[in-house]
Amino acid sequence: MEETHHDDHHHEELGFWRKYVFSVDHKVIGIQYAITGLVFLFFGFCLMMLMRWQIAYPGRALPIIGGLLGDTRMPGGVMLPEFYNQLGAMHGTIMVFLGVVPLGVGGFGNFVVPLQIGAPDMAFPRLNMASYWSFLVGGVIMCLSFFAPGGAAQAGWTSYPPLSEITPVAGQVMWLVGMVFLITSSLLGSVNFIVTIIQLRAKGLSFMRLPFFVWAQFVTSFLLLLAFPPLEAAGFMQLMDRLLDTSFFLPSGLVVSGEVLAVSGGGSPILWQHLFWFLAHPEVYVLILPALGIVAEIVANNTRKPLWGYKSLVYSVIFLGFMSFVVWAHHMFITGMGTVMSAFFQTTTMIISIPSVVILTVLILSLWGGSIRFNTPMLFALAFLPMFAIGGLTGLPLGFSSTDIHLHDTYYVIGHFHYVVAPGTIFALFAGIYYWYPKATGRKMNETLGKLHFWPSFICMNLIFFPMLMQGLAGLNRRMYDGGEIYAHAQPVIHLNEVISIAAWVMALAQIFFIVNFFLSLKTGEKIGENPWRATTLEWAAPSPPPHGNFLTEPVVYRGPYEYSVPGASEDFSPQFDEAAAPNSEPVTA
Amino acid sequence: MSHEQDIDKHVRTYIKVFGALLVLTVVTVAVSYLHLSTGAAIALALVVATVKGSLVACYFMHLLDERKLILSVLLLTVLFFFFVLIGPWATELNPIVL
Amino acid sequence: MSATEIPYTVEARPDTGLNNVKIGIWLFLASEVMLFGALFASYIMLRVGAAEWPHGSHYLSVPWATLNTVVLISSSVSMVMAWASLIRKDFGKYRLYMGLTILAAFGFLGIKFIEYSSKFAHGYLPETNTFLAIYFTLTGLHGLHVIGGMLYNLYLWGPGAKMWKTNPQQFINRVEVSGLFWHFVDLVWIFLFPILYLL
Amino acid sequence: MNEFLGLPQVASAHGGALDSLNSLVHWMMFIIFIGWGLLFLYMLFRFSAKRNPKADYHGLKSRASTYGEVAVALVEAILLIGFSIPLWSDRVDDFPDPSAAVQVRVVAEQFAWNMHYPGPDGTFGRTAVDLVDAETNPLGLDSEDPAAADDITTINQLHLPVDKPALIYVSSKDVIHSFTLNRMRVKQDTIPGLETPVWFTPTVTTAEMAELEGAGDDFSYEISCSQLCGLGHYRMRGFLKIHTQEDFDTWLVENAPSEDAGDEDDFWN
Ligand code: HEA
Ligand code: HEA
Ligand code: CUA
Ligand SMILES: [Cu+2]
Repeated sequence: MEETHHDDHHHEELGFWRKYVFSVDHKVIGIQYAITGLVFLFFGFCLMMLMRWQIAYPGRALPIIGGLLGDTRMPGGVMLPEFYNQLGAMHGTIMVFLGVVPLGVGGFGNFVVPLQIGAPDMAFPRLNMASYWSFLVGGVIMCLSFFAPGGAAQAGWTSYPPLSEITPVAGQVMWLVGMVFLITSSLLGSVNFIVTIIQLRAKGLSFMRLPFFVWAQFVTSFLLLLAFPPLEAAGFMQLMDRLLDTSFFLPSGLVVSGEVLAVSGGGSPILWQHLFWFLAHPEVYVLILPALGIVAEIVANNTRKPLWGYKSLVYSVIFLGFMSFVVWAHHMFITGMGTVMSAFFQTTTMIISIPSVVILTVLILSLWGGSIRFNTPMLFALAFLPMFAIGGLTGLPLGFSSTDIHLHDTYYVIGHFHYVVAPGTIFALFAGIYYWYPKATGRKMNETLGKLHFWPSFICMNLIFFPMLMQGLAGLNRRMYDGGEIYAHAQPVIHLNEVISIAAWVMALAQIFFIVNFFLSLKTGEKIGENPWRATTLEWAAPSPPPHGNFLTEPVVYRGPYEYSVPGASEDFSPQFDEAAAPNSEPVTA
Repeated sequence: MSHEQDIDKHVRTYIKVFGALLVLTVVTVAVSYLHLSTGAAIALALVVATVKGSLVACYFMHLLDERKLILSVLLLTVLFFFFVLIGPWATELNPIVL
Repeated sequence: MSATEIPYTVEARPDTGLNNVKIGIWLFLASEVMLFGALFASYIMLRVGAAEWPHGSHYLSVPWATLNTVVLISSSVSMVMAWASLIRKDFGKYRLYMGLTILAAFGFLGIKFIEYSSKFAHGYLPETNTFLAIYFTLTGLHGLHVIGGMLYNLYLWGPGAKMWKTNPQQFINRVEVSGLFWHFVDLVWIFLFPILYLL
Repeated sequence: MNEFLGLPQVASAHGGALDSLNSLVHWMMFIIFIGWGLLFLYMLFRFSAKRNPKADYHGLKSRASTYGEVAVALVEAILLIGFSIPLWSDRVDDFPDPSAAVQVRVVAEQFAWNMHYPGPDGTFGRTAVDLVDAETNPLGLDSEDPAAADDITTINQLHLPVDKPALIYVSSKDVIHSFTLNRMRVKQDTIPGLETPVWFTPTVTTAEMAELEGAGDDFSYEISCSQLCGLGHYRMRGFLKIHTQEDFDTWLVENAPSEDAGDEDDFWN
């Protein structure tokens, strides 16, 4: 699969292109992934801000920007419903597949995992490069679909047929083709991660000494590896439906705008949903696990004490990964499920919430007895905890099929998962950026700007998503072009639309602090050495930024990942790689 | 992994497995001309295919003496394979009916 | 490319007993199992949901497919023999068996081509009904795998074989990995054959 | 006890039980969140580097949290086995006897709800897709079929009597919609190619609810579509009127298809 002739002689002469663009160095690829992911994230954010205008002020012309978007989208500045649907579908797709996953797995995973396990690189560096480029191609195809005839995909990020098969062809086909590229990218990446973690661990780094972040990536990679292929299969089938007129997902006897649809029929729309959610439920854990990993690292580092239950954390995350393959149909309760199957999926859904409870419990109780430093990464990591708690807890009434009757496809669902992904995952990713930025660049990000970024973001996130839960309880449906204003039952909560939208725009302003900080710190950030956070894991043994090949001497691991404040040690941290740092203690276990 | 000494033994096994696969192929085709009931035909064909598949996996792909690590990954995969195979079907079999 | 040597590319890591590529290919095959698993699941869903489901032989030719099964099984044997020949350090035999494997792959594709053409000639297209749709999808995807495996084998037979001189162990690893993929393709066919043609 | 959720006033027999479960779950969530949240805030205060300059390697000694985890699991199990599964079973297994219920077919299309009542004979007339005419016969009702003669069809207007089980067969002509009666706590995806039964017993007439809400005459129960179904998803709105039994009977008579009038007019009532 992967070759290893290494021409040591040419090493110094790598040109610009090989070094920064077509690089096979995991750190460069990681940074490429992260930056691309951030750009897509920002793009997805912009799409959403446009939607929020229409939701808050249905039918009102959007000044300036509206006029620029053209008559097929916003004639006279007023958004068309088809454009709204495109924005919705693409916001969801971009955020999930082009923003958070590439940032969390492609970015942090690539950059941090080999460093944390003391490896010189990923096991298959060229596959790694292929994975990035496949992702980029897929992402660009997706985004270009806005310029396709008829516009981008407009059947939601879930692309349910038959709707997705009767909307304009070009956008949906580009969505599907883009998806195939993204899936290929994920498969290449996940094979690479698993092999790397199994094979390239440094001497002494047993599985139970792995930093939790590595565990999270390990489980995540299995989810990607085994859950994505079914969506790939489904994607092929939908492509065939669209391009070769098959009827995998089209039943017989469809009548669209008064005309009988000319297809052979006999297919099943539900089949798509099964295959989609077979991926997409594990996918939501793909969104959250790297985030949990980041938070665990930062919490341990900034409480200056070991995580309180490392082992339960590890077992929970493995169990969570396994269970995530058997809950998918909780997204489909309302499609018409009998008691047996709904009981089955409700039960698995409740079971899967238990490891999440354990993980959160461990993370929270790890604070006990700590000496907490409130720096920017820690603020984001701490905020993650209650935000994920709200998101996770609101999953429970959705997980009971009987309460899901009222809540399904309302803004309650939107509120639920945004609490997990936005103030949850996105905060964790911000925390990770602030935390590992010094390793990647040799400079720290500015603390003041960091705090100016954190507080408004934290407040606005809650102003955005908490009202959505209230709207959902009132019964306001999601994917409403006019924000639901024609419905009487929406009236008691309709005024919240404006509150939410304004909070979303204010949050955009808060991101300016981040963007400025991100670029400014490259030049002006405080220069730091190897280990600015006085941390224990292996990445801090490498120079900042680490050279190609990572470590100056091959690291050896002497102890567990979070040996902070070991009694009898001279410092309050005893790095894994430092033999002399502490009396050789056993890793703490719970 | 395999050494020259035991490779001869392996090769003999390969030939035997080859024979068995050919015989089983003939069996499935022959059975399909018997016009069994659909259920029986499916069951029989799947059993034969599973036997053939296992022969390929165990002998040609050397799963019999593969490392535990790989076997456990495959076990996991097989489990999930059955989830995706059976889950949608089971749900289809349990619709809301009057 | 750089000073970075990735450990365990050729030799096995002592505690896992495996080299990187070996784990890599098995993980890849695991994902392939899920890919075909989803298609088999679709087959089941379409079949149980169908008002009537044609017997495979109504549209398809069982004799051709039986022949193809034999061809593919034989190629699996010659593939494993090619690998065994390398272990015996008999490069000539390797060339022979690998050559046979590639020929068999050509044969398989040729027969598939004949089958496809006759379907098209009768106007049996993917759009005709869901049986044909899933038939073309499954065999088409399988055919792509055959092509992929065949191309890699061609490489190992021709230009790639140079490595036998420079790094025999890595070359054996590659043949083994390619073999694993090839046997998997065979294995998939072993299931496709009864499911599509005989039931 | 349920008000704190801001759920809309319920108007069906089974809705109360669903709401109670909903609020039980939310109570549990609040308790967990407040409990952990207070502890969390306390720890942030108590163990800040300022107040606790030296961290304790061993951290929390108590394992009491395990009890908390077990308790959460138990409560979930009780809510699941004791409430959710039986409530679901009540929805999908215990259908009322069709003869004792008002039966209606609801056929969704982009972007309207077609209602089809069997009429006095209690049998739905045959429908076929090739008879569909977007303007005159959206349901594709076969006028040759004797059972179709007395069938009543309406668009976007569902009429039902109070306190009598309503048995509704939902289906779709084109894409997936979701038939949602907010105050009845009914939601069912309409899957093209399938006909799925749902049932409920309305307990509050439209007039009574208008009074309860102080909403006046323009109050109406609504039908909304919850599943994205295209451009007009947001305006796929229908109306549900719950009559007293007498009013409903009158409505049936008034809307019965007249012998002589052409089919055309009847579909546009
Ligand atoms: C990262 C993403 C993520 C995560 C982690 C989860 C986690 C969970 N989700 Fe969610 N979900 C989504 C993303 C996510 N979900 C998305 C994107 C959708 C919608 C897709 C669409 O339709 O478009 C969705 C939809 C969705 C549905 C379908 C709803 C519907 O369409 O009707 C359901 C139903 O069961 C569900 C359930 C759950 C459950 C039970 C969990 C559980 O795993 C949660 C377990 C966690 C806890 C129980 C919290 C524990 C809390 C504590 C211990 C307290 C600590 C307290 C303090 C710190 C104060 N989710
Ligand atoms: C990971 C997933 C994710 C994330 C993070 C978000 C983030 C946000 N989402 Fe989204 N959303 C979805 C996934 C996500 N969403 C999905 C799957 C849907 C369903 C789609 C469908 O119906 O099909 C949806 C739908 C959805 C809707 C419902 C639309 C409808 O039903 O009609 C709304 C409404 O307000 C919304 C709002 C928001 C808001 C305000 C944020 C905010 O939290 C955004 C916050 C973003 C940032 C803070 C980004 C900051 C980034 C930068 C500043 C980059 C800096 C750049 C450089 C340095 C280069 N989302
Ligand atoms: Cu119909 Cu949404
Ligand atoms: Cu889910």
